[in-house]
Amino acid sequence: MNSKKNGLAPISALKYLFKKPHTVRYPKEDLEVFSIKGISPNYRGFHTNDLEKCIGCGNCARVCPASAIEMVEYDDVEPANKFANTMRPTIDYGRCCFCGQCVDVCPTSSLQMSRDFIHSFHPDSSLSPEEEPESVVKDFIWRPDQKHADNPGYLRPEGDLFGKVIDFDRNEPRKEAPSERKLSFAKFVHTYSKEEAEKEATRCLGCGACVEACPNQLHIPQYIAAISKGDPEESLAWIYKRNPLPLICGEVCTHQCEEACVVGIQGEPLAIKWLKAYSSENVLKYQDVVEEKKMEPNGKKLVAVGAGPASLSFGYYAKLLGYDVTIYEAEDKPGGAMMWGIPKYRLPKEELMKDINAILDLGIKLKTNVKIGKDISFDKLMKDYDAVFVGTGNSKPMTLRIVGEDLPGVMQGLTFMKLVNEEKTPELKGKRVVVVGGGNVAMDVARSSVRLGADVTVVYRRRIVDMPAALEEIEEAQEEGVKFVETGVPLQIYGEKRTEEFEYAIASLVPDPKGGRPRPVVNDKSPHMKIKADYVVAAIGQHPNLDFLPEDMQKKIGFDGKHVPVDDYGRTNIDGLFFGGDLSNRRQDIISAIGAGLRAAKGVDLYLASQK
Amino acid sequence: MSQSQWSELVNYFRGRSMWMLHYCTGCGAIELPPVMTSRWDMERFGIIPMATPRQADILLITGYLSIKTLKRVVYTYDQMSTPKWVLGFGSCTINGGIYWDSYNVIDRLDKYIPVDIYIAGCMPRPEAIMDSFIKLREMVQKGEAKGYEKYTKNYEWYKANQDHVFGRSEPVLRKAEEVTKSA
Amino acid sequence: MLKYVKTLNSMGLKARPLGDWEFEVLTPKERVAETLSYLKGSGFETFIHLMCVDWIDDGEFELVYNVESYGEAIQALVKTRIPREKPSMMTMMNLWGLCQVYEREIHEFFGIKFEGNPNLEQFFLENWMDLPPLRKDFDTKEFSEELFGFKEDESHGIKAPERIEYK
Amino acid sequence: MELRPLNVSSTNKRKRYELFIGPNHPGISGNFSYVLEMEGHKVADVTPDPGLLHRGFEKLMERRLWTQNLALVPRICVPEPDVNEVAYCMAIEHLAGIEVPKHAQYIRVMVLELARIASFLFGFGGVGGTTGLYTAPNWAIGDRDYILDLFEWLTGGRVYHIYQYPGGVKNDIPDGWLEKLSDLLDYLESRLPEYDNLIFRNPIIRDRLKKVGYLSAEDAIENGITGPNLRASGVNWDIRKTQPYLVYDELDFEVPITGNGDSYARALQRRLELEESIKILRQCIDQIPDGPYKVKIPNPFEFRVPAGSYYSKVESSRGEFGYYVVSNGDVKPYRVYIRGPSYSSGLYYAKKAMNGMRIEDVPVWIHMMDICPPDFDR
Repeated sequence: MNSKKNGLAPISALKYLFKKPHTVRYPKEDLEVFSIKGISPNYRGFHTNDLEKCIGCGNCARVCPASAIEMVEYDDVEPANKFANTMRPTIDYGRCCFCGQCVDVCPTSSLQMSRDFIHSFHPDSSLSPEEEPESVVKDFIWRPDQKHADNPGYLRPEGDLFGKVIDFDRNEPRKEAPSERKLSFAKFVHTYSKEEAEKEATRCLGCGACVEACPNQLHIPQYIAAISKGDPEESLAWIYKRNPLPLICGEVCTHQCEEACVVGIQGEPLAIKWLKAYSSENVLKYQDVVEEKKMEPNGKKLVAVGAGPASLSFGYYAKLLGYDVTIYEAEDKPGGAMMWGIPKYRLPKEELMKDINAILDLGIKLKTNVKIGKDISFDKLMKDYDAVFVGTGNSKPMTLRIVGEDLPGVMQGLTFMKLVNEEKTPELKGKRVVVVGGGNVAMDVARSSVRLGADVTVVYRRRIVDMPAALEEIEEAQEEGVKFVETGVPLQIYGEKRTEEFEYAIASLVPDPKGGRPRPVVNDKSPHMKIKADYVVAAIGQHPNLDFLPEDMQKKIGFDGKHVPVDDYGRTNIDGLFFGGDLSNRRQDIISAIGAGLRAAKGVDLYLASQK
Repeated sequence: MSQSQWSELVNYFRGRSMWMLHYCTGCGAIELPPVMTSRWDMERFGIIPMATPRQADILLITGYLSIKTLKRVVYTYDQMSTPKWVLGFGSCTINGGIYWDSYNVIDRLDKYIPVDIYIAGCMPRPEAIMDSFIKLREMVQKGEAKGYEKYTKNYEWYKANQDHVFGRSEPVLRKAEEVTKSA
Repeated sequence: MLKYVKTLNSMGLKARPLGDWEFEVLTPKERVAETLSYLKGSGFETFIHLMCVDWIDDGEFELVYNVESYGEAIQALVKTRIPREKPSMMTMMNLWGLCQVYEREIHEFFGIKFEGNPNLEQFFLENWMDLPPLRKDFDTKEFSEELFGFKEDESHGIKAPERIEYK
Repeated sequence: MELRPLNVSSTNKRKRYELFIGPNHPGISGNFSYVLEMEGHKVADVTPDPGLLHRGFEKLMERRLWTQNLALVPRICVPEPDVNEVAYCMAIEHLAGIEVPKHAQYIRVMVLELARIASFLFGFGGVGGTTGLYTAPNWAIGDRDYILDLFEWLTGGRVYHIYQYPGGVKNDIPDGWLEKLSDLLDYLESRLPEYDNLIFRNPIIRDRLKKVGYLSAEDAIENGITGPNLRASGVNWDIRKTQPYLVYDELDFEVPITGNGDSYARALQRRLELEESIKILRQCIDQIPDGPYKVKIPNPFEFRVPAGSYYSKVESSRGEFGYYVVSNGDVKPYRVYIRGPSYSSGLYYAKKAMNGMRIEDVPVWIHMMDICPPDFDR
């Protein structure tokens, strides 16, 4: 480039006078380079938050690199669903760096950014300088709402799951094909391998929405984080803090936590249950990793009636507190409903015993084949021990109360499952089995019968969506060839010597005015149907059996035939008598029973401390 | 012409020619060249950069202030002749911004010098900057921006805060006795 | 690159490739000068950086010298570990004058003394009296809250000024 | 090296005095200070005084999650923030073994090259600013704003884009963006002759810049000078060519070497490289393949980078920008070291280069070396 000495060169600058000026004469005019007037359509400006969609999970607050977001409790908002809370993000624009990471991580897409960005503040000059910093900071702290929502900027729409930093796709554990698994009682779900488990665990955001949903408030984020670190031992130690039956819960828990999982709002929730199964299966000896400090024995003796999950959990935590615990069990093996009610394809007996033995190894005395009320009177227990815990669960099945119920071939769900687990069922190959009910027991009965070669129909009073059984159980049963009859109300069982035909009516569903599940109503117009049935199994629920308790005691604790009222610590009206498990729980599942046992152990401790 | 009319007239012209000090204290300064030059052209408002503090009216604190810079900013502010105004740019001057936990960046500017206008943003866009200039002009013309009077009236308080940062004579955290040992 | 790795290994040092154009050499503290001058002699003429890692659990500082050969387009990271207690290291200023500023910076941020470096005064910080800030045991959040935090009672013993009323 | 005869004779026993260039000085390129010891109008000694922008990034990054740091890193070099994001992400990707899709790599190259052009234009402004030619900043910085518009459209941020993410970029190119980019490149190309006439053919600028701050190839290598400054001294070294990262090996471009080693060569070097960047961008527009713009990585709270250490580097408009990242397998980095390209020139070589320089040449030298204080202050 040579520089020509050209005296006229400066004059060429005159041509710029006639060009369109490129100055943007703000505020008279605005930028006009994008598809809309003003700044770019995806600009990261002030936040907007759909307060009705927000669930208050706090992920935005945790991901904020400037720690500008604080979750604040508000009373003018409604929780978005039954697991949500009323915390909402409040943003300090004296910290915010407008990076948009909070928007990327928001699991509900409620938090977004707008194109509004102008806000300036002039502190009141009459304020004394001490007060000024506070007043300035306060002016820049807002709760984002829909104020800027009509000017949307940087956002992650609900459909754009890829753009978010959350992984929405669940890694299901490998399962055998339905045609394979219905041939035997072998476990058909393959627990995660290390890679699978770590991959699934890294989907966890660690927000802890699941903790509140869990009936026993396990340390879920902590144990999942430990798995993603590649440390199943640490994970198990976290689980053991509130749950001494990790493998059992890993296989058969009702996983309320997964319903609350925030990843599940737009995608699939984490497989929290299978992750728990992973860490407990990958630790050979629990005692090696669970370094619970056991207190010195304090010489007090406790007794638990029934060796189900509630009593085992009670025994474990009471033992840790230094008590001497004895468990009485009427059957020859511990485990209660877990032993006799759950089929082997869901929970192999060796896995069950692994958990139970780990508890019993602590030095808890187990006396099997002892029926309270028959072999030992309950009064004697009350006298001999410092406190008594009853966790016998529901053992009295509910009956259909229809004609023909006493025919041979009609069975109760739990009785049937006990036969299955003892491998003493009658020959079912080619037989037609009708299962009445829609709970988990009904599914167990149906799927066990399938495995025994029967042709199974499930008759339920309401629709499939109303069934209390876990959704995946229903789906798997359908895959295995179980037929479902919706809104079928049993009417009569026909047969000469044994069951031959089963008659039911198709009911119409009437919505419940109280907002519960719809009620099936049978009237004259309802069509009646008949199907052939060799066996009818009624799995419509159970009631507790407290016959071993003296009558006056039953009355005193307020037992109404279904339920024993207790306080948070399992205490009843009688000093030293504690109840737990299905007897007193709102939810009838294992994890609630474990929780009841844990709380009762604490309650016993408080009670005995107050006795001194 | 009465006294108040006279000061009104003075304020009017003050608001029409505000010279800002050309001092890039932080990263917000990267938005100043576009504002000063042809695209946004703030000379339209009578604002031009000025190299010396003596002739400047506006001190722009463009973002975070490290301890070292704060010292120079305080010198500079003291050198500027009244009336003088301070604009705090972006999150960092309000509550520490993304450097809220940094060991070398102050959190709140108004502990050390009075600020007339704060602008939200990290960093503020040219539009936001000009918006606040217009706001400042209005305030000046109305005679409302009086941060400098506050500074002189409460000089001791501001000075004490400044000395708290500059005049450290012992370690801030306890553990520091090791330092003397190892160094 | 492999030939350098081989030669360095035969010198009794641990060398291995890290990427396509990057290899690391682990040397004891005493042999850093030897390694670096060998590398400089074989074409690694540009000094890219010197940095330090505080391995507090091992009780050691790790110094990383990064040198580059423009001729062969490879980069060598020479790593050495020195004890964390009373840390000191010899200066490499005689190889690259540039080391002077890097060593001064590390002295400031980690408290490592470089023997032979004439100027180890404070560089980036002013009037610093706490632990060197990049050490792992220095808590920057606590420091920030202590020094810059806003406390309700911030009067320094000065009588709170009266509210000033402006019209 | 004595480049201009000085009228001040050495026997003149003038007293030495100190002169502060910066932090509050129009001649300095940011918040940074040189304390010059002057003998008349000749510099006798230089003491750099950095740390005015020290924010303790390396400490702050140890306290934050791997991806949270993406909001911090662009703040390290303000005029060209994207190199930080890319270099940091590349280090993470190497350690974690993440393969970035081709589409995303092309986007990254485009972002880097656009940022380079923006930075060069900013530099042109510096040429004018230090020599009193105020038309240059008015033109160059005004043109740079059009690039910022494109960035704003692509990323949602004008200056801090926070657009890169380990495994790719945060969102795909919006519709119509490439056409707009193509238009912008046409515009910039049409402007280049005007810049030549204004700056590089301007006899005053040439006289002010030529023979100021001569730097030989040996000195440049010895003193760790990188980037355009190194090439202006005649060393053929560009990381994009010699150790290609991203998809630079699939693109056809040349690395101009001016080789005179003075300030004018350094300014011209940038002007020529700008042309190459336009060429690269045009190829990217044509060649960019379809595909996903990122691969999914675990969410920020559970994103763990396997233990190890890696030095990743990117050729920025100022030279080699390097990130030395150490991980111990946790959710936070164990240590991140940032090697800014201005470190060696601004803090060490300045001392040698300015010795004997006349005071009016000091700002010229600073701006032509493109010393950017935030990248060494960190």
